[in-house]
Amino acid sequence: MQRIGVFVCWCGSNIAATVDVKAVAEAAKHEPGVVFSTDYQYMCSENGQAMIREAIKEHRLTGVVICSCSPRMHEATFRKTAVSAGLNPYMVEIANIREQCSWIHKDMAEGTEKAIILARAAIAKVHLNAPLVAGTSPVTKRALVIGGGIAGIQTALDIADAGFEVDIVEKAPTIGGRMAQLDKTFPTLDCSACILTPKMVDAAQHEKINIISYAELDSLSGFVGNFTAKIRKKARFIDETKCTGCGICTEKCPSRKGLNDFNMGLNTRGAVYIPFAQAIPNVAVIDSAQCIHFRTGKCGLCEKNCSAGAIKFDQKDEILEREYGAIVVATGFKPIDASAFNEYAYSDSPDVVTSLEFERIMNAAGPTKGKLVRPSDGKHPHEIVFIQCVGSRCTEDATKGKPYCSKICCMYTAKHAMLVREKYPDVKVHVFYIDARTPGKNFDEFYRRAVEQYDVDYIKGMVGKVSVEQDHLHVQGSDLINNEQIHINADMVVLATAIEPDPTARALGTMLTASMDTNDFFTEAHPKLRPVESPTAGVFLSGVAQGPKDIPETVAQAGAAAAKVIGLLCKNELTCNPCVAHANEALCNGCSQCERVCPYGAITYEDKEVRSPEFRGIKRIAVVNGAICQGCGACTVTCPSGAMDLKGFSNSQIMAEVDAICR
Amino acid sequence: MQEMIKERVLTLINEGAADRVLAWETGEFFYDRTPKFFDKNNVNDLKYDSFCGANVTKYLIAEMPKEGKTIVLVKPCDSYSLNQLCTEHRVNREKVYALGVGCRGKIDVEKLRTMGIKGITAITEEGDTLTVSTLYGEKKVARKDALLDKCLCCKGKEHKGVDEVIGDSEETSVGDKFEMVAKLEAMTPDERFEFWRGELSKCIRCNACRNVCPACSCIKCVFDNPKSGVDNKAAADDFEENMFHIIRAYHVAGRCTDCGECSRVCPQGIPLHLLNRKMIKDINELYGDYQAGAEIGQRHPLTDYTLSDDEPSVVHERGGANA
Amino acid sequence: MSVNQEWTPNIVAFCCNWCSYAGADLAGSGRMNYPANVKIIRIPCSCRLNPLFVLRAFQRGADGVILCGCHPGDCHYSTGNYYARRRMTMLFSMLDYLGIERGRTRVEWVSAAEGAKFAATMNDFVKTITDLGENKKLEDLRCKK
Amino acid sequence: MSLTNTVTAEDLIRISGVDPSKCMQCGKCSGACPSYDEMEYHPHQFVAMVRKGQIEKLMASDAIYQCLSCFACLERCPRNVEPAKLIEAVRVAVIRQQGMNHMTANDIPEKLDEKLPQQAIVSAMRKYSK
Repeated sequence: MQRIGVFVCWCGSNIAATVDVKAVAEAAKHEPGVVFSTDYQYMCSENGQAMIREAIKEHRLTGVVICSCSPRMHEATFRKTAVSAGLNPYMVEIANIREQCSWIHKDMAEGTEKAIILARAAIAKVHLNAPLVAGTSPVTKRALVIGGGIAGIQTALDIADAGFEVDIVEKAPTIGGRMAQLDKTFPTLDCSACILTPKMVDAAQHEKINIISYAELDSLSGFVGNFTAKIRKKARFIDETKCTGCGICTEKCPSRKGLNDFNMGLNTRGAVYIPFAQAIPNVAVIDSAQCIHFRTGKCGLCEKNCSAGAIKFDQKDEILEREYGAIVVATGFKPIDASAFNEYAYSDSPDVVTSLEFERIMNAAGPTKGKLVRPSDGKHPHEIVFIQCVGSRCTEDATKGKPYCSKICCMYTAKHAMLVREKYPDVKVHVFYIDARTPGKNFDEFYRRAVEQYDVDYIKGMVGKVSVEQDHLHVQGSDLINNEQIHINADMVVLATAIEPDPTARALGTMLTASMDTNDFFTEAHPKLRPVESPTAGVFLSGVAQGPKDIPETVAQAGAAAAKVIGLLCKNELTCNPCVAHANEALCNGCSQCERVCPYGAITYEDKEVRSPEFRGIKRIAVVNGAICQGCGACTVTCPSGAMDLKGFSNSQIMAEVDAICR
Repeated sequence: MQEMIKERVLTLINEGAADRVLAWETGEFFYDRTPKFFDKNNVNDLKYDSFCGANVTKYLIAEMPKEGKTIVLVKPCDSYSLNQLCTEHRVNREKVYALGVGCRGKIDVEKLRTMGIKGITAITEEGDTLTVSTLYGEKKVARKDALLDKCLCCKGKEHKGVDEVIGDSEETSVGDKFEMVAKLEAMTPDERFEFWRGELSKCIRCNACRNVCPACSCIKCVFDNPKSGVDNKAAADDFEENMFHIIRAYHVAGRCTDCGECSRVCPQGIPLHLLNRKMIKDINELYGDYQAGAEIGQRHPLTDYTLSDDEPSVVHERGGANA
Repeated sequence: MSVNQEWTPNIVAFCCNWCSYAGADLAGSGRMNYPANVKIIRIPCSCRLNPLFVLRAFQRGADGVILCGCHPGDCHYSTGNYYARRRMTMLFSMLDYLGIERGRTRVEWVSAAEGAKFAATMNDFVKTITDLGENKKLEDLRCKK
Repeated sequence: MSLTNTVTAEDLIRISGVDPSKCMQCGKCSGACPSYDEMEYHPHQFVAMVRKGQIEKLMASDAIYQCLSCFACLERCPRNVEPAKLIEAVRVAVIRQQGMNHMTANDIPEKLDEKLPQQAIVSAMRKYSK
């Protein structure tokens, strides 16, 4: 039998005005197991807590019931009080007689009666409480960053600078990501490569950073602090340790028809290639689907010409198994496929390009060496139309496009317009926009410069149709300010296509059991207060994987995610939530139903020897990993035999509360 | 067919593919067929005929700790129960050789009795006709009129996931299996309450339904566990009669293959399958057609969800007039 | 409960810790009134509500049982309320099938910000149960005093 | 809606099934409109004016008959607002106020060409029965 103390708080007049606290304390005295009951003005005050501590010692209390405000308010306070008096913190129960009683009822008799019932329920529950001890689990002091774009690189650098090992897994042959494809960056117009490539080099040279390029996460097990990842390092058919990146193979390769992904398919590359000059690692890769040797068994020119002997046609995918304490998702984005918007003739004319394609055209290292020419005939364009919000801000029920604002398009379109006017003052530039969204430091000034200084023709309205005519594109759109429909004969049309999460994100989310929204962006643990953490413990978010953002925001978030990771990796061990599920071995059938509903993958099965009146021998039994379990209780209800129960909210505890209320 | 089965079983055992067989033997009366394990020494006593209505798959659970492999004879409908038991890891499929046996519906002697045929001494069948020998002479009965209720909503002639099939099967279902459920749904709540009070008050808590049910396979049932808060050995009042059957139906919801054994064995003739079938009908209507045990490894509807599931208030909204 | 006094319903409300319990607290902070015969039991998640608890409450004389949880999509444990939704649908359907009045059970999604919705829901539920009258079909007479 | 009462925005919303509040005034509908220059009010203005309750102006405007019912605006709208349906609703409202000089339902089946979108036929018919 427990020895229970009941403490009824007045909360000044907050409770005492509508609840007769003395009557509650008196009624509690008559409940079984209650050896002490009292009331006080402010239980949470230092004096009130001292009173609780003394009573615990004096009356050798084994359980404490506080009738006070919501447990969401002071449960932690009173648990600490109990601990300081030598009682297990989980032997404290709160009866919420303020928010859920005194504050909602006006009648004293009614309020008092309900408060007594709530106190009884808490007493009934505490009778069945058992001391709980939070377990601990060790922390592997290494982080995994998935994605080697600017988000991943920055996160890795910050974590590594704090002294922890970091692995970057990048699915492409080189790190750098989307930022490496950009020409200039807004709002400063400094060259993207000039600010990114030093960071790439820093990452490559950092002794704590290990770049695993051309690789993807194959599977993941474990939990916060203790993940085990299997990483598939795809065969690049090049010995990375030997390749010097001299590029001779890429020149000798006779198969020239592969589309150059880095240049958004605007030109071609060989079957063996280095994505771009500053690639890291600066190592070639062979596209086996394109390579003549892989298709016919002949050729092998690259092998013959490689003085380093780095070509390895027999290389196989390799699986690396590594352990991590934390995982950062930095999988980034891709532009949506513009061909769904056939009103803009993207599929019909090479002169209709997406902004990222335009970025490559304007880039000195791009397919045109930075010279602005029409893709169709290589001629200099005289009039360019930019269309914003292509596929952004559509409704959920629209047949195509995304419901969100892609956030970066207004600014990069202003940048493109400005760059064109700067380099080629003879080119007329029109921008169709719905709203020019420029919240950001120096962003609106930048946009205004495009309008005022560079005379870019901003038209508030949208293009309804682009039609391909003999030697130009006919653009028909509305000008809402002038209330007219306008027709422009343009040489090029640039579509500011929406961005969407990288297509690998969804599968990754499933693998990490990290939740995602309907657009496949990773969900943050709290949209305001925990924006860089996933609800899954130990998984953190960096960059556009979480939602559209520009480079400065991405870098800021990357740093924030790194700080969270460092905070985790600093710890030698993690304290677990003790209110977790556990299976009664004698009752468990091993039927696997609990495993199916567990959102965290906390349940596994073991064959164990069991000796109970009903069963003797070896049987399959559910085992809950207390470090992963978050205590939702989904398993307890799905369990047919009642073997699965939840500590702190056990079947018998909840039923005791029900009984006390329905008495 | 019985002889072919015996021969095949013997061959399998002699070849070392299995060690024993789970099938039926004759019980106290000539038409009783009781589950039994045979080895090669007594396999000759194995019976398989039109009286083998019982579903024997549940007996495999206790067999699992034993060494070796067990052959189990399964009718098409039994194969669903076997798969469900494997899904729930109660039976290890690798330790079982599932031998499908042909079935054209099983005979319910009780039905003959309710036709007024008394003093039955033997039953022979030829085609679609049964010849019932009684103390008072012979009677001819159409086979379809003497089938078990569960055969009237047969799950089809296909064995699901068995290793081998001997003999042909026929589908014997007549009409819509949800007809009676729909009829109850159409009643007013008070009429339904009266109907179920009338039925459930007959319950004597013999636990036959629980013991025969392949889904009720817990090592220790909640009703036997004093800590579960619902334990009781006998129904002391109306509520407990209700409670037992509600909880039982709920526990098997999504896992029940609708094998109909609960109603078959109920000594009081309570149509227990109507509770399970209601759950099945709801699942089909709300979460899409689902047949428990159709294959191994299925995720049953109550351990699954979609983002757009109906709200529980759908129960209140359906058939609004009877609210 | 005595028969002589004017009968008032007894209602058990199971609230998930993260949304609805906080919503109930908010109703209190906003001093929004709802009848005192609603008693709240805190559970970690709506998926912790075992149908046995609902039956137990009716057995012990509750006249109505309501479950409140996070809105679908907002579950703290990401999927709990989806399971709860199916389980309660099946349970309510079963009770309805046995002829128990449909109004005695309810599920309502109440977020931590919806104090007003919590109070309104409870007021409405109490009214429904008051109109239905005492729970006679599912009570255990032995438990009555 | 009775014949004598004034037409309200709610009436048009009910007839058309269009929710003008979904519109973000991007103007893509008007950018796509082939009759733009003929129309006094343009597709995006129909949506905006219905939202503001300026129904009488729309009903008095010839724009409702200059609309070709080509549905380009409806097709291109990124937010599924479907301005064409709203314009059609204004036409319907006008016709209903004019009395019953339109075709009856029984006249329709034999004139129906399966290849034409049904809504285009109906709206064209209303238009020419001015």
